[in-house]
Amino acid sequence: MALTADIDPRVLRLDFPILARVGDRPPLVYLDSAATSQKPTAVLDAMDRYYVETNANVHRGVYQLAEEATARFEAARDSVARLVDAPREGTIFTKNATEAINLVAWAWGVRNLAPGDVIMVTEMEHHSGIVPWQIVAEITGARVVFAPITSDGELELDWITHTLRTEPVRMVSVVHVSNALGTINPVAEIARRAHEYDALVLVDGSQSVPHMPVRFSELGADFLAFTGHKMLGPTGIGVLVGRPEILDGMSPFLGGGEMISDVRTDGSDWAELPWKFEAGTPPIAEAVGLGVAADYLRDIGLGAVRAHERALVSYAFGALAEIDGLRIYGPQDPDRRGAPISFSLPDLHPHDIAQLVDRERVCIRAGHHCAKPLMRTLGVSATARASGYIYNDASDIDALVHALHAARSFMGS
Amino acid sequence: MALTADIDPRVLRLDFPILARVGDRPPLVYLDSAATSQKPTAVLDAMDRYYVETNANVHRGVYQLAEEATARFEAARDSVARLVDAPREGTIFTKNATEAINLVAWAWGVRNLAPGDVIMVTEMEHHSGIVPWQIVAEITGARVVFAPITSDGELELDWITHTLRTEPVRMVSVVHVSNALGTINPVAEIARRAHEYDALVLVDGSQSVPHMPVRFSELGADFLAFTGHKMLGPTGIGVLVGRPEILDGMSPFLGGGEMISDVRTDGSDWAELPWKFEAGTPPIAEAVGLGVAADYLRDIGLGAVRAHERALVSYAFGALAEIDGLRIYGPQDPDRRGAPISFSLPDLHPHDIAQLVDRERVCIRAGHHCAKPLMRTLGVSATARASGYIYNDASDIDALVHALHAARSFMGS
Amino acid sequence: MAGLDDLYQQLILDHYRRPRHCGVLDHPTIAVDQHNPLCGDELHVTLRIDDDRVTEVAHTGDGCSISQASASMMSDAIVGHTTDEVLAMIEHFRRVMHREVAADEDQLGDAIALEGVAKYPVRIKCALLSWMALKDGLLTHMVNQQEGR
Amino acid sequence: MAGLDDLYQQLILDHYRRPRHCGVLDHPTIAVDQHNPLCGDELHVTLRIDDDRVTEVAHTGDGCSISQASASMMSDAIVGHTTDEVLAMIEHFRRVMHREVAADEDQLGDAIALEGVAKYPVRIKCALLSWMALKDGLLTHMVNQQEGR
Ligand SMILES: Cc1ncc(COP(=O)(O)O)c(C=O)c1O
Ligand SMILES: Cc1ncc(COP(=O)(O)O)c(C=O)c1O
Repeated sequence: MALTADIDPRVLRLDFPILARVGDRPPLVYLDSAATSQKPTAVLDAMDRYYVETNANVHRGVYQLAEEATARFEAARDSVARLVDAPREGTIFTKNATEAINLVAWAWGVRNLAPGDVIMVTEMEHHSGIVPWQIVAEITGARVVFAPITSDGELELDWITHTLRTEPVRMVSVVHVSNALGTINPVAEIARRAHEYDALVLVDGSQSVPHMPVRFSELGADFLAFTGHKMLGPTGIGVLVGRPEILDGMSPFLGGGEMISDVRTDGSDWAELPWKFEAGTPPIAEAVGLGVAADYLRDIGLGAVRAHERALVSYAFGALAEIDGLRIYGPQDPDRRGAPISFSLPDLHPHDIAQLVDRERVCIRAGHHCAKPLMRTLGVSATARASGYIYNDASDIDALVHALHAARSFMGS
Repeated sequence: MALTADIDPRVLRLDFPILARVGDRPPLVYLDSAATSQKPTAVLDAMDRYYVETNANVHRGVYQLAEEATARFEAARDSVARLVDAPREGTIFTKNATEAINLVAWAWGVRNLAPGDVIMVTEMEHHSGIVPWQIVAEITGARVVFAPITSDGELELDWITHTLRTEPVRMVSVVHVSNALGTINPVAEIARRAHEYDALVLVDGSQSVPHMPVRFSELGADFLAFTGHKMLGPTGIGVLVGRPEILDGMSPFLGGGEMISDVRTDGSDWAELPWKFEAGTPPIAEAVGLGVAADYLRDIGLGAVRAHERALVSYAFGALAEIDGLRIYGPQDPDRRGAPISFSLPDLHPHDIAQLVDRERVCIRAGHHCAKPLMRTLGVSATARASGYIYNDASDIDALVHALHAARSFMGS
Repeated sequence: MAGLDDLYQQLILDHYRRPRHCGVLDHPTIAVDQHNPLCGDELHVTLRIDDDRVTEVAHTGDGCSISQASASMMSDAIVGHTTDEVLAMIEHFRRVMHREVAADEDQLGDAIALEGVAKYPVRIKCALLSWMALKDGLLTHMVNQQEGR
Repeated sequence: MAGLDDLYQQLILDHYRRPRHCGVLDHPTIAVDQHNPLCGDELHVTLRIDDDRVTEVAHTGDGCSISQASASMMSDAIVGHTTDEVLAMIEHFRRVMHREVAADEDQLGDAIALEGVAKYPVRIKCALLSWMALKDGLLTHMVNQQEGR
């Protein structure tokens, strides 16, 4: 049963071999796409074709094969830039979202932060949006402050504005959609306020870019980080989008091949954007795969993806309400949240929940979701989390509910 | 015709689909493996199987699929550690060799180097072994010095010892086999000398690990960096091997998920080795592919690979001597060099050479090979470079010689 | 799935539902905290040692069935043993979890039922949590003793 | 391969073998160096400008057939033109290399033969090297002129 007019998961599922029903095993009910998404055949095929038809190192070879490899690699950059409406010279391939954030923390932070400067993150940040700043703060003497959240799991904008006004905030690093709470943060509004006080803004789009229309040109942020494997692409690749005028003024991060225009014994000059920030052989096949994933998402339409997931979350809220004592964290309004649904049961530890629903091949996550400060704020050590995507429909939620009942009766028996 | 008893490239070639003769196109004569190697079907299949059978994020999921993904990922680490006889807790996955070197430069260098400290690199270093140190030197006030080479393209060991004795050298970063000259450097001897003066030693094994037996346990170095795509593995993955006692004492580099044991608003604790240095979702499928590549190489035997390449280089030296005025750079003794053969012709620019031999589907590289300081020392702006691997035999060298003659007559016509 | 029923054996569920030695000792010889980096679970173990022998133990904290049951089983198993014996039991349990040896009931008591956890690498940390806390505590205690002399 | 013969046309080979305007001018109005980051080739261009018109040009340096031929063809094409005209020619050539427009022989002269290079992205830099050197030199010259006033 399709939840919206534009996306029919039963049809899309045919593109995902891992979700196919094989033999008499029950099909996989994959509800862990916030951790990593599954990959359509088109993405896997594009990578195989790359290796079998044109594998060569990029940017330097003059022979046909190398030209072809370079062309496919750079075309993938165009596809990714187009997806988030970013300038291609500001679209940098990294190894994951984590490296993208570290790139800014190290390349900009180590050279620009002074003792006393403030970096603002949020209590709902993923560790990848916290730890790089803590490391750089330790090196530079800057301070990291955490914007608090309300009991509903939303950011307190007044606190943010107050702190921007009263403290020397140089950088605001904020997650667009929380992987642990689902909260959609008003990042454009935060960017507007931060810019009034000359702070830079980095948006962690790891959970937004795969799931809703995100236009860098309209975000107003200076940087946007996201990761390939959560958006139908392969592992081993992520993206940092930056405003070219800011990237231009930054010194490079990783040094090595590709990112130079000249290397002398007494110093070196840098390549143009985006290559200045891409040291060494890039993830070539991975970029090709991610390019196809971006095109695949654009074909479906990110607006349609968002509508589908909103409907899926609504349905899940209804269905999960059936289960005695089940508590859902974060905003209760489906309009204010993305796909991840964190929940707990009073009588079952999240580990046991996740392990026991796996008996029915329902895959959900249990743990701190790389958001330990948030867990402390919520007063729990862990939650269970179900997160859907384009290939999930109401039947997957039904399977989860059924498996939760079964888990409870198993443990109660 | 097999050049040695143990390796028959005509048979191995069957494992490499890109090298297969398709239709009536002449087969690819791929002599650019120093830039990147081709991939056997086993590697591509393993990655596809990973995505289709067990794709899930690693290390945190309790469901079966995630357990299986984690098991395959960590088994790959064992395969890679076994290949170079390294401890698994000192075997860290990075995105490429360049990141591996930068990891040491940033994580160790930024925090440990003081103004006046000396970092020793060599004139034959790849840019990836130069630029990270230049960047870190600029940040810390340390100095980079370049060990000179003889006219035969070998390191001057006396200069190295003298400098170790007279300057505060904290780090020696040296390439094991030069990608531009082919020179095999006596890295164990250099490590021994450097350690006498308490300098750390990083060996860039990008061109040695794929081609000859390299045992970290016997090298005596503190760090060994290499890259997946040059050793039959995929792009998007590299390796840093480090002595665990040194890695243990180092602060982490990239911060984020996976590399922590606790994150608090007032600071964080790090995970155990090797995960402490692996921030964010690792290149999972890529590690699986690299593990298979490592097993494939071990099956053939790195001793056999080395013998085959030595024979190939000998054959090439003989065959290329036929060509009027052709000059080969680096050591002239095949025992003292690895697979890459850099050469020039008096009448043809390297670009034109590479482009024209591509008419016969012979793929060689032309340029500075990411070694501009070396090019300046050699007094050239670029060279042409042919580099063979396990799938190349004498017929490929013959094809190159034939194509070089044809190029010359084309341009002279 | 037979596998999972192996993980969640009756004996384990029984210790989970009715954990033995719950609580906190007053004036313990050893008090130690341990947390599971995977899920953030925290465990607090207190121990009384008289004449180099564990005479009382108590544990408290948040945790999944495996970590709770393991703490309960461990507490049962160690009471009455000398610190050296307990250290040997801990090492044996660790090796069982890493599938280096088969479990020995004489050493582990009910905790032998946890052998099946070894097939679930992520859960091994849960099972080991209380044992590693105990090891930490004992080693610190022994070092302090030595230095006290 | 027809493609490559397209790259290495007779006209290009002719300019490569017998480059026009080789050398270095004495007391030039403009002198500029440019290098190709891809292969490290270096090019030196000198220019005499009288009354805002290019009256003499010379180039020297190391380079592949494409960059050498391009420098020769460019030199031929620009002599006698005003600096504004030359800037327009450079921009036209750049756009031809990036396949944004078709080549116009009136603007490029023999350099129209380089149109085929656009199919070889790595070699585009070779073809553009002398033109970018010239552009650099001209723009610097124009800025200096303005500031001189
Ligand atoms: C000697 C040497 N070191 C380092 C590198 C860098 O490898 P990567 O580009 O995979 O980081 C290369 C290859 O380009 C190399 O040949
Ligand atoms: C919100 C958020 N930020 C960052 C990351 C890190 O992504 P990666 O592990 O691919 O670097 C994740 C996913 O783990 C995430 O959910």
